[in-house]
Order: sequence, then C-alpha cells, then structure tokens
Amino acid sequence: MASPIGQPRVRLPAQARVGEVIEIRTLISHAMETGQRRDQAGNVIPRDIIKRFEAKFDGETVFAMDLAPAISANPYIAFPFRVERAGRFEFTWTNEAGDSRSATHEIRIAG
Amino acid sequence: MHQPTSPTRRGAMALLAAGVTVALLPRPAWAQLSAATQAAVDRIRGSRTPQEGRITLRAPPIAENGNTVPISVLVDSPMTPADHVRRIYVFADKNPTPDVATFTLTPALGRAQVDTRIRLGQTQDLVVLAEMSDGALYMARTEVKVTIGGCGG
Amino acid sequence: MRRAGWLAGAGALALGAAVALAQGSPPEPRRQIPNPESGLNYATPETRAIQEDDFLNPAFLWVEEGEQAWNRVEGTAGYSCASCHQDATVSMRGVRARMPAYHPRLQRVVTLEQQVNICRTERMGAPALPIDSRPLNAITTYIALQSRGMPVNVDISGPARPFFDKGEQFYNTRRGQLDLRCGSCHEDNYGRYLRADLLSQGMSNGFPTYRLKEQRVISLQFRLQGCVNDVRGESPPMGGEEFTNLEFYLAWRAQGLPVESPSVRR
Amino acid sequence: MRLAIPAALALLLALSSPAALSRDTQLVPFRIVEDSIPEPLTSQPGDPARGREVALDRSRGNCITCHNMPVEADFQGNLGPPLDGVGERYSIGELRLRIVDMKRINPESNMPSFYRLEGLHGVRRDWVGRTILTAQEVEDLLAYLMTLR
Repeated sequence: MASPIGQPRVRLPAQARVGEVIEIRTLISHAMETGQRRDQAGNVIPRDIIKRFEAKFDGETVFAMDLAPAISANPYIAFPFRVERAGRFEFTWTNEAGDSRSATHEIRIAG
Repeated sequence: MHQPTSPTRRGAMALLAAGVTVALLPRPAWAQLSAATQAAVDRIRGSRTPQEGRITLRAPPIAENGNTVPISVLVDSPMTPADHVRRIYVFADKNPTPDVATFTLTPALGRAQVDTRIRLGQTQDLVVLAEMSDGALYMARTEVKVTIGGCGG
Repeated sequence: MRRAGWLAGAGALALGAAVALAQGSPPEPRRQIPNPESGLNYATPETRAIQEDDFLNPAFLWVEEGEQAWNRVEGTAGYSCASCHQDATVSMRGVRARMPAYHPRLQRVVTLEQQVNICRTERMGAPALPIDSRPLNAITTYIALQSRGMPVNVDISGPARPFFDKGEQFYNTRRGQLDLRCGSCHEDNYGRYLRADLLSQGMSNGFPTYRLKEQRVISLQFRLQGCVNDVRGESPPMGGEEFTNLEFYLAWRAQGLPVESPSVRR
Repeated sequence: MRLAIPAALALLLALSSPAALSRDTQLVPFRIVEDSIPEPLTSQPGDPARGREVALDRSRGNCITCHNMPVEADFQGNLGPPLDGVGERYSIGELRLRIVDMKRINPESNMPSFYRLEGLHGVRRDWVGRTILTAQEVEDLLAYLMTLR
C-alpha cells in the first residue's frame, strides 16, 4: 500500500528572455522507502518510492528521471531549460503503484 | 556571517573546505567496478567502450551523512537536435543495488546538467555514464567518503 | 471567555514576577560557554548550503504543511490556530525565541510543542498530537520560522528557576554505560572529532531541524533521546518533565544565538 | 491492599536479585597496586589479533572513535591521545587499570570504564549488569596495545 505522494514544490522564474537558460528546481514530500528498513517491531517496511519524474513543456516531454531507492527522501531534482517562447510546464511524479501527482507552471517572455 | 571562534574547529573546517567545490575525476573510469555495477554498465554500453572526458561530476569528497548526498552532473554538449546528451546514468558502486537514477535529456534543456540528492550506504565510488545523441558514451567516477558516526550504540 | 483566559494568564505572570522580586531570585548562573556558536559552524559546506537556501532546505515542506494546519479548523470548538492567533507571521513572531517558558497556570515550564497541545486540548477541543509526530513538527516548524534571526531569549527567573536548575542538573549528570554527561562532548570536546563527527557545542537554536540522517524534520527531544541512547543510557520519554527541563536549560545555553529554525544538520 | 504492595515488591526483589547478583559476581576480582592492575584478569593470555578487532569494533572497544590509531582507517577520532606508541609509554598493568576503570586515576576523565558495573547512572536496559568489555576482551585488547611501540 503506497503512501500518498506529498506536496510538490517547484521553483522557476515567472518570466525569462528568449534564449535564456533557466534553472527549474523541484522538491516533493516523499519517504522513498527502500524496502530494506525494518520498523521497531522488526517487520520490513514495504518499498514505496517515487519511480518517475517527468517535465513537459506545452505537452511535450523535455526532461525525465527514473528514480531508484538510492534517491534520498523528499526527492530534489533540478535541471535547466532554454526558454524560446511562453508556455506551460507540467511536472508529474509517479510512484510504483501508478499513482501520480502533478504541478503546473506558466512562463512568460520578459520585456 | 558565521564566524568560527574555535581554533581546532577552524583547522578542521579548512581541511574539509580544501577538498570541496572542485570538480573531481580522481581515478580512471575503468578501474575495477563491483560485479553488479559492471553488469549494469555492460547492459548499457553493449559493445561500446566509454571514453573519458566531457563529464563534470560534483559530489562532496566527504558526505556528512550518507542518507542525503547532494550531487551534480554536467556534461559538455551544445544540446542541439544534432548533438546532445540523450541520457545520464548514475550508479553507486557499493550500494546494495547500484542503480541510483537515469535521466532522459532533450535539446530543449539548452544545457546538460542534473542535480539531485542520493543515498550512499558506505564510502564508495559514484559512477556516471553519459550517452550522446550519436551513440558515443562517456564515463566518469569519483569517490565519496561516507562518514562513520562516533557513537557505537 | 477567551479574553478572560488571556488576562488571567497575564495576571499570573505578573504575580509570578512580583513574587520572584520579593523573594529575590538567585543570581543568573554563569555559562560554561559564554560566547556560544551555532551548530551551523560545525557543518560541512554542503550541509550549510542546504540550510542557507530555503528551496534546497526540505524542512520547508514541513513549513507549508504547518501553514495549512494553522488555518485548518480542528476539534469540537470549531477553531483553527488562526481563529485566536490570526496571522502567524505577526502573532508568532518571537515565540520560538522565548520558548520553553514558564506557564503560570500549570506552574511548570512548557515547550513550544506542549503549548501547541495545550491550545489544542483546552481551546480547540482537539486531541493532543504526539511529540515529534509529523503534524506537530509541521506546526512547530511553521511557528519557529516566524522567529528566524531573533536571538534566543528565555526567561529563567522567578518561578521558572527551579525547572532550569533541574535541567542543568540533568545536563551535568553522567549517565549510561559510557558514563558521560552532556558536557563531556559538547563542552569539554567541541571542535574535536568523535570518529567522523565534528563535535559541536550542542546548541539548540536550530530546532526543529531537518536531519540528513533521518531525512525528516526532527524535534529537539527526539535528538536528546538519540544522545542518551548513544551513551547507552535509558532515555526519558519525549515530552516528559526531564527532557522539558533539559530543553529549557539548553535554550539558556544558546541565549543570544539567532533562531535558525528550521536548520539543517547531519 | 496496603499490604499487597510490599509483598509484591518483596516477591519481585526475590525473583530479580539473584540474577542481578550473579551477573555482578561475574566481574573477576582484581587488585589495584598504585596506578596499575599488575595481574591479568584471565588465565588465557591475551590475543593481539582479537584485541585489534576489539579496538576497532564499534560495539565493543571502539577506541578509534576517540583515539588516533596506527591503522588504515578513515575518520579517526581525536578526543583522547593517539595510541601509537602507547605500549612503550605504559606498562601492561598501567594500561590494564586505564581500560578497566580510568576514573580511578582521573575522576574527571571522559574515558568510559570498560570493566566496571557499580556507580553508573541510568544505564540502558539492555546493558544493565553488563560491562562494556568482557575480562577476556580486556586482555586481548591489552595484548594488542602492547604491540603499539
């Protein structure tokens, strides 16, 4: 039984110049249980991880990450993006049970 | 802002600071890998031989706690449709399973860089493979010492 | 009704101070470390970098949860925290810096965690949250953030003093199979290495803290349990009198240091 | 009712004290002469190889946590003096007392007493009635320390 995927945090500028490479930083609340830990009663805590992260820009996948249990709890993922036009980002985190959580952000062209 | 006042501590911090912030490639990428990591690398490379270079792998030489180790991988690439980094693979050579992450990149990024935080079970090498759009493979590795706590428990 | 409660509290506080004056409080004790240093100074550059950037600091996930909880009605009385305290960024400013504090009606020292639970059980008609539980750590982290940068300034005078003294006694008592007092590491040996651990002065100004080892926000008393356990001592319960008095003493040791909550520690 | 409590207590004591006593008496007797314990705690001579393991083992001697040691190991502590040459600086009897109970030499020392049961406060349940090291582990450790010259 996978635990609910927690709150995502995303930081990117609201606007950028054409051609500018911005940094997109993301953080999501999740225990990333490895399946190798035991609780106080000695029972194995079942594995429960975010398995995949995807970033889409106007519907097109621009970046993805497949995560293993070796990613720390509350996964932090940062990557660049070259802004060519205004548009809409959609970030999606999916766990091994297939549940997912998304966040969307708009970016404008400065000036 | 934070001014150290303890001389012992200052010496220690200087030692720590000396090794930090530099990009590291301290050992040949083809030094012996654990069997599990070697198998994972072989699956990716097939008949290709990874080359050295182009990858800047940043990780603390000493991780204060192995459960949260910040890492950054930068690959030298123009990131154009004709010439870009397609994938970055990260392995922890001596973790129970070496897989850490696989990143899929596109020219839309403009720069081939990824940052995340990882778990390292013990002092070991971090191994990174970068696959280019023309199929060329690059490899880098760096050692991260994982601290051992003082209290035996 | 609510206002009457506040007034009664304020009255008792004034009375307590007056009594202390009349009796003549014992002189303020001298600190073993007169110019304390934050544990931040004993962290590696990577750990400091995580603390110094509120986006890199995962404790802000707890801050956001705490902010939501602040405004959420819970319990039989139909109140949220905000019902009484309105805007936390105004009303909670400075609260973390002066906690733990003497509670006149309960006639003992209470921690921030305990004060939240007093509000919940007495005002909101909501159940107390377990000490060091995620929902409680979220609320205290959110409250503590409002005091960030303010100097720790607890009041150990008057009726609070006996509780301070008990905390000091706990601090200085050798315990466990390893027979160590808190100060064995954090006064006698800070700046030295215990295996890979650079011993800090054990200052509490950064709690609640995001601990890299646990990969979550922890409360101070959770950390205290770890320390006692590490010297092979039998730890008192979190939220109990012994750790509460110790937390009060520790706050005084850190007097003047800026509140760093939520800090990041190994 | 009032009577029942002491009775229960007495029963509890009767049940628990023999166990506690027998553990206590597991401490082998030793004689302190000035600042040393001249005679070994056990009849079996100490084994330096096993002693080295004791010194490095986190759950036993864990010497390396506080002392720099002449071994290949990352992250050696520096709360206490380095152990290199310790076998030259002290006689084995002097080292024996320092490991058994350093506080007999310096009550303010932060070095744990590795072979002591009395006078401890608030010991964790799983360690009550047990010394940090067994008598044989003390002898093994000493045999190793005497090789550090």
